[in-house]
Amino acid sequence: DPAVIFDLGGKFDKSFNEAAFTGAQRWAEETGGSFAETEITSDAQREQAIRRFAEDGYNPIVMAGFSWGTPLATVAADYPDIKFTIIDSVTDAPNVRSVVFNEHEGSYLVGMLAAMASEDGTVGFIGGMDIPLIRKFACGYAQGVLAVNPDATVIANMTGTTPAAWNDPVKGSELTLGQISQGADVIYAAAGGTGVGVLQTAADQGVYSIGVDSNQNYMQPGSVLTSMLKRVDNAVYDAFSAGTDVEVGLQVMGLDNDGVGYALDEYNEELITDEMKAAVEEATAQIASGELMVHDYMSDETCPALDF
Amino acid sequence: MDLLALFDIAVLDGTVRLAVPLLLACLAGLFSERAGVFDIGLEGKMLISAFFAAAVSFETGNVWIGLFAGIASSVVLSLLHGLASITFRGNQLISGVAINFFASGITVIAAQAWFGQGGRTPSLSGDARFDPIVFPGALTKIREIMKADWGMKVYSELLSGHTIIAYAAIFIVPLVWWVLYRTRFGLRLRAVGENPGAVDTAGISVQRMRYSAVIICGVLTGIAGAYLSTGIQAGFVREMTAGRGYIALAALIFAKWRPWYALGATLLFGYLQALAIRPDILERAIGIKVQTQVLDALPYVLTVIVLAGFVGKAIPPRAGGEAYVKER
Amino acid sequence: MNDIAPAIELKGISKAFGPVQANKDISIRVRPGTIHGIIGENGAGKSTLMSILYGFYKADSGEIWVNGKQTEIPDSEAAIAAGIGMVFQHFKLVENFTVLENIILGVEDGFLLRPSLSKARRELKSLADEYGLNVDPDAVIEEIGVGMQQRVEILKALYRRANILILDEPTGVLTPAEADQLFRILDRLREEGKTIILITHKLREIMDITDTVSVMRRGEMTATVKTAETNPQELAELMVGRKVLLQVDKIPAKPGDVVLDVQHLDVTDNQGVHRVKDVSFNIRAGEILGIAGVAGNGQSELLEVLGGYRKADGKVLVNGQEIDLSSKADGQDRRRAGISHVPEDRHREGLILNFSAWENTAFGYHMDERYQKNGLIMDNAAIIRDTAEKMERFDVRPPNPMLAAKNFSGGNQQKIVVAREIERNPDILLIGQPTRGVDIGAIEFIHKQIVALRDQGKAILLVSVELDEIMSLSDRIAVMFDGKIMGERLPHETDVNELGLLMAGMQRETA
Amino acid sequence: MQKIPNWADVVLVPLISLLLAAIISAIVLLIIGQNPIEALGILITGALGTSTNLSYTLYYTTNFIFTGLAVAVAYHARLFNIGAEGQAYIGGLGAALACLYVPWPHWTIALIGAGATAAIFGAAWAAIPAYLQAKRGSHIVITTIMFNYISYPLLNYLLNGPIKAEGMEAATPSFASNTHLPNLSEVLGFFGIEFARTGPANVALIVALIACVGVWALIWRTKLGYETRAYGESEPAAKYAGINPTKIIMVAMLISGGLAGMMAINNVMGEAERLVLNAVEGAGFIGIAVALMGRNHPFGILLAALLFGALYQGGAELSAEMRIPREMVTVIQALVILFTGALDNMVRMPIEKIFLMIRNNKEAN
Ligand SMILES: Nc1ncnc2c1ncn2[C@@H]1O[C@H](COP(=O)(O)OP(=O)(O)OP(=O)(O)O)[C@@H](O)[C@H]1O
Ligand SMILES: Nc1ncnc2c1ncn2[C@@H]1O[C@H](COP(=O)(O)OP(=O)(O)OP(=O)(O)O)[C@@H](O)[C@H]1O
Ligand SMILES: [Mg+2]
Ligand SMILES: [Mg+2]
Repeated sequence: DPAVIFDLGGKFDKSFNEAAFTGAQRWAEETGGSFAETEITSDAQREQAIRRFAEDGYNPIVMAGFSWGTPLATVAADYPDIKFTIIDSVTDAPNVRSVVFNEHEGSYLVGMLAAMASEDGTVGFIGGMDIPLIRKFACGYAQGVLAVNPDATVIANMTGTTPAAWNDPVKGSELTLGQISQGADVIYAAAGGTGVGVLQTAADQGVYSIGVDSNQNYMQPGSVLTSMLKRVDNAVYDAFSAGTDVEVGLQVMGLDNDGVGYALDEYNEELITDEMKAAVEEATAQIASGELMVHDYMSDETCPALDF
Repeated sequence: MDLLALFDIAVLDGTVRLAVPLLLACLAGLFSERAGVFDIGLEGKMLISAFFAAAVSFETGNVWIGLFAGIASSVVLSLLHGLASITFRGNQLISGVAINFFASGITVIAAQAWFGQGGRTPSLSGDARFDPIVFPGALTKIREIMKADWGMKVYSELLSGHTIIAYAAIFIVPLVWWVLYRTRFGLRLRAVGENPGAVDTAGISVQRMRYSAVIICGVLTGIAGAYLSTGIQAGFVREMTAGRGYIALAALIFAKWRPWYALGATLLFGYLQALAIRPDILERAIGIKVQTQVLDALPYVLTVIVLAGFVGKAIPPRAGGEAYVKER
Repeated sequence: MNDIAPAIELKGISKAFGPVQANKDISIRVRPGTIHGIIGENGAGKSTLMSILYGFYKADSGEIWVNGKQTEIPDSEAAIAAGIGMVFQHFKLVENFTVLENIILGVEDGFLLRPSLSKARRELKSLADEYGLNVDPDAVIEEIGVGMQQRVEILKALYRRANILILDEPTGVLTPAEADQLFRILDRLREEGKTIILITHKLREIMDITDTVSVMRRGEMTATVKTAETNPQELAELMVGRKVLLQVDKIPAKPGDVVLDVQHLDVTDNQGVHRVKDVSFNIRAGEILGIAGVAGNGQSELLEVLGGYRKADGKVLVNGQEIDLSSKADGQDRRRAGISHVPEDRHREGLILNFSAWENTAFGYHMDERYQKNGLIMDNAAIIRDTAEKMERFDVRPPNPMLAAKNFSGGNQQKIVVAREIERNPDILLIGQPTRGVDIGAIEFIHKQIVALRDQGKAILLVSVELDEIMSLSDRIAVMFDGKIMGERLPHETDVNELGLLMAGMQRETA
Repeated sequence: MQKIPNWADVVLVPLISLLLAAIISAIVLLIIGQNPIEALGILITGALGTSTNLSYTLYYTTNFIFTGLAVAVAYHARLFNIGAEGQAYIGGLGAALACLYVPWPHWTIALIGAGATAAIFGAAWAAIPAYLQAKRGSHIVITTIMFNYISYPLLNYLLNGPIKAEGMEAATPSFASNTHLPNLSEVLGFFGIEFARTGPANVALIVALIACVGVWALIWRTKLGYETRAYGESEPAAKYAGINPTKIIMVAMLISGGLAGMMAINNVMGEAERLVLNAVEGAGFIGIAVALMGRNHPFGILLAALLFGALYQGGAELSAEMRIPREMVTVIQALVILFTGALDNMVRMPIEKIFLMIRNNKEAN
C-alpha cells in the first residue's frame, strides 16, 4: 500500500497538506485501495516517520513539504527497494522522485488577474511565515502584476516569523485592512489559516482576494477573484497511481503540465472576464513554451519586482 | 520624517480593534490576580471561548447564544483553575500552564470531531457573527473612507464601525474601577489578594471571594475569546489567540494591576501591534524601510524599553500566587 | 457567683495539627465583666485555643458555650455574630488599606462603600471619644505604627459590637506608654461590662490587670487561679515547671577601650525621609549600651547601618578602624569586622523560615572557612555538627538540626538566632528586640547569655522597646526619639517615668 | 513529624494522579470514538517499546532536562524565567555559528567548544532581562516573554539571509561531520550494549545528566546555591546576611539562560546537525511544566522530563497508529500536568487522612 506523510502544518491546513490529503483520498476512492498516513509534531520525528512506514513495507511513500529533503536523503539509501516521492524539494537518490512546483508561474498568472481586476493599480500580497518559499510566491505575483500594469504598486506583507503566522487570522485581517487603506483592492493570501482572515476581511470590505494552493473560491463566493492552484493533489495522486513503478528523478510541475494554475469555477466565473482569461491564457502558453521567463526567487534569492 | 504619520487613523482604528481582546483579558487577569490567584491560563481560556462561541454561533445561527457558550466554556476552565488553586491549594502556575495546553488541544479535537474541517469551524455569516455597528451617516468601506475628509475619517473609521463588544469594552474600564474601589465586593476582593487572613477573620469566606473573582475572570476572558472568533473574525481557527493571553498578562504587570493603567497598557500594546503591520507608515515616519523581522520584533523591543525606562517596579498583590492555608 | 452564666465556657476542647496535639481536653470558664489572663510557654497552645474560640480553627472535639448557650462556631462570621472579637498576635489588617476600610471590611452596610464609610467614620469618632481610642481614619495601615495598628484591631472588634474581646500577646510590640494606655482602655471596657481574655508572656501585666489567670503547658490547662491569690513567682513556676529567675542578676560592668564609636550618623531612606539625625555614641568593651525608644524612631535604621545593609553619612569606627558606610558595604564586611547582629525581626531577617535549623545556623556565616570543604563546596556535615552543639548549649527544643525553622516556637527560633550570633565570639554584638514574643523561660536564658557575653569583654548594643529589659540589662541607656538621641542615663540614676518622657521627646524639666 | 511517609508522597500520590489523568484522557478518547485501552498500549509501546522509540523518548527527555533545569535554577532565586524558549533558540544560534565557522578537529572538542558557545549565547539572551530586573525592577516575567518574541524574528532574519544554506529551507548548511555527535547507540556500543542505530538520542543525554548532577551540587552544595536559595526565600533576610541581590539575580539568570542554551547540544548539534527555523519547538515552555512538576529538584526534573519525553514520543506514535488527531497528545499532557502538578492535593489530602487514621489506630492499640 502507499503511504503519505504530512508536514508540520497538519493535513487540514486548508492548503498545501490538505491538497496532498485530497489527492490521496481521490486515489483511494477511485481505486478502492487503502493508504496509510501520518502527521508529525516535531522536526525530530521526520526520519522516524519515514522509517516507520518503510519498515512496515509501505510503498511508495509520499511526503509533502520541503523540510523532508534532509531526512529523506539520509533514509532513502537504507531502503533501496522502496520508492519515495518528495514534494517541494529535490533529493538525489535512485529510489526517489522529486516533485517541485513552479509556484512563481502560477502566482504570475494570478498577479496578472489581480492587476487587471484592480481599479486603482494597487494590489496586495499577504504571506504567512517569512520563508523563501513564500517569497517565491510573492515574487512571481509581483512580476505578473507589473507585466500587466508597469505602474502598479504591489504591497507585500508577511504575517510573522514563527509558525504561529500560519494561524493568525486576526492579524491577517488587520494586514488586509492596512493594505486596503493603502489603496489595495485585490489581495493575494499565501498564508495558510491566516488567509481565512484575509479572505473574510476582503469580502467584508468589498475588495477582491485571491486564494492559494487549493481552490478557495468557495470560501467567500463572489469576493475571491481566483485561487492560485498548486496541484499537490495531482502529484500525490500520480505517485499513488504509479505505485511501485513510480518514475524516479526530478519532476517539475508547471503551467505546461497543469502542476500550477488558477482556479475558475462557478463562484468566480462572473469576476473573470473574457479579456482577462485571454490574457492569462496567452501568458500561460508563452511560459509553457519558454518564451516568457518568470523569475524564480529561489534561484538566486532576489526578486526583480519586489523588495523584501 | 513625518512623525505625524504615526497617528494615522487606520493605525488608530487597528489599535482599538487589537486592544479590545487584550483589554478584556487583561481586566480578567486583574480580577483574578487582585484576589490573589495568579492566572497564566488567560490564553487557554480565550482560546476555548473562541472555539465554543464560533461553534455554537454556527449551530444556532445566533451569535448571542454563541457568546454565552463561549463564556460558559471559559468559566468552566476558570472553575477548574479555582479547584486546583483555591480548593486544593495546588500550584497556580502549573494549573495555568495545564489549562493552556488543554485548551490548545481540546479545541482542535472538538472542532475536528464536530465539523470535520481540520480543527476549524465553518465560516460564520449573518446573525452568527457580531456585525460592526455603523453610526448614522458613517461610511463603512475603507476605500471610501480614504477619500473622505479628516473629520469623516475619524467619525467613520475610528468611531464608527466597531462591534458591540468593542464599544462595551470602553465602558468596562470605569465599571471595573468602580466595582473595585467603590463597592463592598471590590473592597473584599482587593483585601483577599493582599491579606486573606484579614478577610477570613472578618468573617468573610476567602474561598467564596476567590471563586467569584475567578469566575469573573472567566466571563471576561470568555468575552475576549468570543470577540476574536465572532467579532473581528468569522470563525475559529486553531491557535487563533496567537499569544494574546500572554501579552495581556504582560500588560497586566505593566499596568501594575490597576484598571485605568490596564487601559493604557493594552492600548499601547494594541498600538504597537497595529503599527507593526504598517511598514509604509513607519517608513514615512522615520524615513527608513523596515523589514518584516524588525516589524515583528518592534512591539516587544519597545515594550522592554518602555518598561525599563519608565515603569519601574511593579508590586503584585501581596498574597498573590499563594493558596490560603489556615493550618500551615 | 455560679448563678450568672459564664461569658465563655469551653468544655473539653482538643485540637491536633496532624501529629501535633496543640490542645488537649481543655476546659475553661470566664465570668462576664472580667479580664481573664492566659499564660504559657511558647507553643503551649494559647493561640490555638483562642483561634478555635474565634472560629478561625475548628476544634477536633469539645463544646463552646457563650453566655450560657452552647454555640457552634464554625467560622469567624459565627464568632462575630456571637459577640466575640479577637486581636491576633500577628495583626490581621490589610496593609495598603486605610483604617476605615479595614474597619468596615466584612461589616459593610450595603453594596456601596461610600455610605458604609461615612457611617463608620461617625461611629469611629464616638468610639474614640468613649474609650480614648484615637486613630486617623484615613491613615494607611502600613504607614502607621504598630500601636496604632493595634488600636485599629480593637476598634474593629468594637465596631462589630463585640462583648467578648480576645487579645493575643497585645503588648509584645507596644511601648510601656502604649501598653499602659491599652490597659486603661481594657479597664474601661471591663467597666462597660465587656469580657476580656488576655494572652501574654508578661507576668507584670497579668498581675496588674487580670481578675483570674489560667496557665497552659504543652497543650494542657494546668491551673486556673484568682490573680489576687497568686504571685509572679508561682505563675512562672506553673508555666515552666521549674524555678525561674525573674530578675537579671549581673555584676557591675568593667568597661575597657572604646570598641564602637559612632560619630554624626545620618540616615535618609529611599523615600527621602530623614530617619537618623546626627547620632553619636560609643560603646566600650565589656559594656552594654541600651537604646530605648518607641518603635520607628530610627533604632531599626541605626541597626541596619551598623549591620551593613543600609547606607549612611557620618563616621563609624570599630576598634579605631573606620568602616565603610556606603552602599558598597554589606553584612559580610561587618561580620569580618567583628560585628554580629541579632536583627529585630527574626521572621523577616534573622531566619529563613523554610530552611532547616542547620542551614539557618550558617546563615550570614556561610562564607566561613570552617563551613567549607576544599574552598568550593559547603561542608554540610560540619555545619550540622556545629548546629547540634549550639542547640545543645542553648537548650533549643527540639534539638533537631534538620527541622525547618518555621517549626520551632518563637522562643526557640530566637535562641537559634542568638546562638548563631553569640557563638561567633564577636567584638560587637548588635541585638534588637531580643525577647519579643518569647516566653519567660527563654527570656531568662537569653538575658543570661547577653550578660555573659558582656562579661567576656564584648561591646553590646541593645535595642529594645521593653523598658524593663533595657533597665535591667544596660550599663548605660540612650533614648532615641525622632531619629535623635535625646539623652543618655545610667540605669540606677533614672526611672521608667523619666525614660518614658524622653521616649516621647520631652525632657523632665519641660514636662 | 510528617503527615505521610515519604514514599507515599513521592510514589503513591503521583501514581494515583497519573491514573486520574489517564482516566480523563480515556473519557476524551471514548467521546471521539477511540478505544482507550488500545491507545494506552500504543502510547506505552510507542514510548518504550523498541529501542528506536526509546531513543526518541530520551531525545525529548534531554531537551526537557535542559529547559527544566534552566527554569528551576532561576526559580530557586524566585525568578520566573519564561524565556527558556528564546534562550534555547539563541543558544542554537551560538552552537550553529561555532559549528559552521570553527574547524573543530574532533567531536569531543566541538562538543565542549560549541556547547560552551551555546551556553554563552543562551546566557547572553537571559542577561538583559536579568539586568533590567536587578537594576530597574522590570518584571522578569514580562521581559523574558518579550525576549522570546524578539528571538523569533532575529533567527528568522538570519536563517532567511546571512546564514541560510542554499535551497528551499530557511536553515543553515549542515555542519561538518567533525562536529557530529555520536548517537546513543555508539555511546552504549562502547559499553557493549546494543541500542537503536537510528534514533536521535545522543551524547547530549549524558551532558544533560551531568548537568542534573551539576545543578544539584550547585544548588545544595555551594555557597552560591545557598545564597540563591536564601535570596529566593526572603530578600530582606538575604540583605541582612550580606547577600548581594544584584549578583544573585544576574548569576542565577545567566546560569539559567546558559542551561537553556545548552539544549542546542541536543537538538542542533546532536539531532539536526544544522539550525532550522523554530528549532526549539516549545521545549522551553514544557521546561516550565517540567521544573514545576519536578519541584525544582534535578532528580524530580529528570523524572518529569522522562515522563514528558515518553508522552511526546508515545503520543506521536498514537496519532500515527490510530488516526487520532495529534492534538490528543497535547490534551493528555495537559491532564498529566494538571493532575500531577496542580491537583496533587486532591489525591494527597485523602491519603493523609488515611495515614493519620492508621497511625491513630496503632497508637490506640
Ligand atoms: N497552623 C499550625 N499548623 C501546624 N501546627 C501548629 C499550627 N499552629 C500551631 N501549631 C502547633 O500547635 C502548638 C501550639 O501552638 P500555639 O500557637 O497555640 O502556641 P502559643 O501558646 O500561642 O505559643 P506562643 O507563645 O509562641 O504564641 C505549637 O507548638 C505547634 O506545634
Ligand atoms: N508548620 C508548623 N508545624 C508545627 N508548628 C508550627 C508550624 N508553624 C508554626 N508552628 C508553631 O506554631 C506556634 C505559633 O506560631 P506563631 O506564628 O504564632 O509564632 P510564634 O511562635 O508565636 O512566634 P512569634 O511570637 O515570634 O511570632 C509556634 O510555636 C510555632 O513554632
Ligand atoms: Mg501564640
Ligand atoms: Mg508567640
